[in-house]
Amino acid sequence: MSDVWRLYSTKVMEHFKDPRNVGEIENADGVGHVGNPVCGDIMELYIKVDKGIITDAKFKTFGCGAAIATSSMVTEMVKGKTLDEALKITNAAVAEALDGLPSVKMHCSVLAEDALKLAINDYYKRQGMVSKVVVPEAEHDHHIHDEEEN
Amino acid sequence: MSDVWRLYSTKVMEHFKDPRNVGEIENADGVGHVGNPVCGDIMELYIKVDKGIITDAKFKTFGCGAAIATSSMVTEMVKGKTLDEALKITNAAVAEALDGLPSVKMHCSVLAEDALKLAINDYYKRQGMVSKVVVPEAEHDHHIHDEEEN
Amino acid sequence: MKRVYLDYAATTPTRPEVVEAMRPYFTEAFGNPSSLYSYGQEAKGAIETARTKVAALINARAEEILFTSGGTEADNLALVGVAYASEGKKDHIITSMIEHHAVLETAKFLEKRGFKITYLPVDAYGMVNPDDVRKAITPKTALVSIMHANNEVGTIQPIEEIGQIAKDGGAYFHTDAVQTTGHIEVDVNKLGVNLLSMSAHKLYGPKGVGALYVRKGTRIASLMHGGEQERRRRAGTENVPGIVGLGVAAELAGEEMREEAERLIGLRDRLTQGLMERIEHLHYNGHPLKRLPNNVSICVGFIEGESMVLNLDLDGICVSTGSACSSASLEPSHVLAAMGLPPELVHGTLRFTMGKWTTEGDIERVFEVLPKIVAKLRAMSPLLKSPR
Amino acid sequence: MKRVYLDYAATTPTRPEVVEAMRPYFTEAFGNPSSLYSYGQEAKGAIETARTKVAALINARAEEILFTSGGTEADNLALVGVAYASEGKKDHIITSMIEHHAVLETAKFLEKRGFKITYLPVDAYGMVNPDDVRKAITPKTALVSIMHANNEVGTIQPIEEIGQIAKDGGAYFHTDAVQTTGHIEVDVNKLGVNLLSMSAHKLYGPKGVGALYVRKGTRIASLMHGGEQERRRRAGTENVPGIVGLGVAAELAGEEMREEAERLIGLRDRLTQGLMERIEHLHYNGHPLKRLPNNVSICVGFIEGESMVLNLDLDGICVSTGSACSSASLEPSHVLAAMGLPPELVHGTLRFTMGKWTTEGDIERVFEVLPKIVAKLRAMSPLLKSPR
Ligand SMILES: Cc1ncc(COP(=O)(O)O)c(C=O)c1O
Ligand SMILES: Cc1ncc(COP(=O)(O)O)c(C=O)c1O
Repeated sequence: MSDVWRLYSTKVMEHFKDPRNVGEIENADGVGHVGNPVCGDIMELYIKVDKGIITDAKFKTFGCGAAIATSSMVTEMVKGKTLDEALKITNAAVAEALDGLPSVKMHCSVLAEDALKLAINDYYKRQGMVSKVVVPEAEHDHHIHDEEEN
Repeated sequence: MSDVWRLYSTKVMEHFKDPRNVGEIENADGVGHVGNPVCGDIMELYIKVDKGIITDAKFKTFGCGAAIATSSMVTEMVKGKTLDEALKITNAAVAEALDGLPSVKMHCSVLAEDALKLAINDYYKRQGMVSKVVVPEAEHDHHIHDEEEN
Repeated sequence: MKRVYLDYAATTPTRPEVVEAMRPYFTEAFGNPSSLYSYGQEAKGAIETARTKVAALINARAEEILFTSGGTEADNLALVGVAYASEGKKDHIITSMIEHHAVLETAKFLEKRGFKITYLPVDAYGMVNPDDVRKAITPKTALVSIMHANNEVGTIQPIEEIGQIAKDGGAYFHTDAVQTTGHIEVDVNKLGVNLLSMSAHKLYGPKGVGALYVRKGTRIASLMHGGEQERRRRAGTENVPGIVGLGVAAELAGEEMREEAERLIGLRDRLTQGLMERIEHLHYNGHPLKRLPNNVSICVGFIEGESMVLNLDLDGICVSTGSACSSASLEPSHVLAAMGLPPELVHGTLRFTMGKWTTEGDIERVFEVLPKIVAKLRAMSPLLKSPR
Repeated sequence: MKRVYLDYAATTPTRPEVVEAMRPYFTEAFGNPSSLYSYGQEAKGAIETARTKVAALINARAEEILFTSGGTEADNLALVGVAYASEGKKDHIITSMIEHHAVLETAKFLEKRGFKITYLPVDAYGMVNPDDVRKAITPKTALVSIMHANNEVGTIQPIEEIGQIAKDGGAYFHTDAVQTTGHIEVDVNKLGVNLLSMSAHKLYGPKGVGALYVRKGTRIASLMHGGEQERRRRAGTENVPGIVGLGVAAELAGEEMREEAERLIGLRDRLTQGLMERIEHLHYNGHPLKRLPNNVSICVGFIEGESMVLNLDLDGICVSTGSACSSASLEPSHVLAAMGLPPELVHGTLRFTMGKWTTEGDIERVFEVLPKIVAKLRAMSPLLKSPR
């Protein structure tokens, strides 16, 4: 309660200060790329997959504190998960794992979810498992504005 | 300069605190009555005239600080003056004698001038000197609003 | 000469606790609340704490409190904000003839811009009749704005009843609670208001800050355009020390209000009675029961208000003629005129309003001084003919 | 950890002398300036003294100064006041794309209400071309509003020239001098303005108070309706301590400004040069010569502003991305966009603004800390591909 006015939760700041899994994976099995310079956030997510399980994940992000923290968090969350489990990770789950995000920053969690989905799709494509590829949700408008006026 | 923000000058406050010539003159030679309860100021001016000279003047006033001070001042100013001299006393002269009045209160000095003119007219009428009677200026609108916007 | 201040309705001194609470926000925690760094966020935190305190005082939620530069801005925002947000759909506003100028002049402004305003009359006690609201309300009515208690005569209006009527009529309801907040119970839910104005300097907070309560879901347009402060509803760098001051003042008022009101009612009734006993030709203004705990308003027959105020001032007593705002103006009180008082009585009004530092001794001093002043001025009055 | 505050353009701490000067007006001389008694008149006197001081700082006359609740209100009042006063005769306003939101959003508000607004472009330095004003002005132009210096990039506009064009075109001229008043010379006669906005908290005065200069004869409508304060042009009980604070801050600024500006220019140039030497891929924003003495604005390639600000904050350094007002918002700076910068650079802006308590040591600290942060973030950036 006492800190509701802070832009970011302690958890967000932890991941921002000391982001986990920064970098690229040399021979990644899937890569997801979302965002663009105009909207101010770009995220690249790399995954390594072994027998349907994500064994490693890394990211590179250009963006605000929330973009970096969600990138860090989503890479943490997917490690050790099956692809099906990973596909169930929603932006809300990422935000929640970070003890919440300010509403103006929720689009960053959407970005993280989309990057993950794209990386998994990329993996399926590379594997020729085209039937598994879900409609990519990325590249829609990531700016979820704070509609909650009044 | 340092006191421009005060509503009233020291002189106004002196006359307000200790008004001169309060009261009625029992056998006045002329009486001027101006103002009405609606506008919030009523002034009655009594004069005693001897050989064309105002030998005494008194007033009764219902009104604000400026109304009381101008009444007091005008009675002081007319004493010893000839009627012709007294008729030349303008509202500006009364205000000046009081070291100025705030613009919203200038109407009080008009009231004082009018009360004096009416008292003198009253004297002329009583004396049958109808030719001397000037058009009474009183009972017009005493509310000179502060037009000096901007 | 000890000063006797009896004009708490015009403004109150800022409590020492409040000044103390404000102090760090000038020099130490001076950051801009919109800044990203923790230093600015701390200032933001101070604002949010104040918001919670103000909300608590009126039984609202923190996010329903919007800080303004004072009661006047709160009133302006309520009226203009609702009017502009309703434009094209509704064009009618109901208010009363005894509102503060901050409401009345804003209503006149809107009238010039094409809105239709109904100014309801009041009875001899200064009370609005809820039936009049019922009759005036139409499907085109965007807003009903009736003040909680009148600043000149202290009459408390039947807000709950009017609130229900507004609600049934599908109109928003605003009350100017500048004179009541922190002094008597103000509960936005009991009162049934959508909007409520308050001002810090009337409850021992600093001048230059106030608040508008805006019930969740109430649509208002902005008055001040620019930055995204106050959830985009009031632009401008926040007056952080002022807001902190309002918060602390609200908190303290909540704690002390009940007891203080009782004490003031004692002083009020003593002053009323004592004046009646000592001075002839007095007219008592406002409702005898439904009135503010600290307000005594009288008309003194045959003499004029300003001359009494100035004479009292010479004896160190501060009181007001009508409302402070109109003290320097020529216009006689619109409130007393609406109550049907004849002009000469209206011009002879005195308003005593008591507060935290008012003592029995202050009242005694009035009893000592005022009758002499009245006698002096009556001796000067052309309205009171001495028998010859 | 010693805090290094480099965001003086967002807000300044209130000087101790100012806080001290304000203090008596909270608790002792707390009267309502509209009151008749001497006690209220004393507060009125304090306001008038402050008015004289503020006027002196900008070479105006006291009666041309109108106190407001801040720079935002001053800007709103200037635009809305002129627009409403001109309504039916003139309906056009010229402003620029790089104004503060307090001007831009007000212009948009007026646009919705039927006024026509021309938003002039700027060059790569953020400079308005006076010829563009000349081309845009018509007999229907009520107001030209161009800021004195830009709050984000520090560019100082050719106000005198524009003022002459406005005058020749029969339009009023307003300048938002919130960033310049008390920092560089502001002379309303040299600048040729009808209206000029300032804000106390940008010149070591308190938050929540500002002023609008209104040249004698300039017709403006009111924004805040109610009492007769400020010669009927700004209703609401005056923020007496705040106004006193602005007065003292203005007086001190007038005395110290020249020397302080020189000192700041030294620090500014040192910081600019030092950053250029230490960090690659920097883009320098704003005009190199016609700029505020205290402003350094840069874009850091390949990384984003907020993440730099937050990292600097972790090391106790307070700076801003764009303007403080938009820091918490998503929108990239409209100023840098208008200057033609590509979006990814716009997103990588840092603004350092120095002031009274900035030392050489503070600059050194930036040199120590920022390059490491840039390196860390660049290592994370997908825009900067590591050679494989
Ligand atoms: C009932 C009422 N409404 C509004 C106001 C205006 O509030 P402020 O003085 O904060 O502008 C006042 C006080 O002057 C008041 O008494
Ligand atoms: C150029 C400019 N204009 C207007 C404002 C708004 O002033 P205030 O913060 O006093 O509302 C600011 C500061 O935020 C500014 O920098």
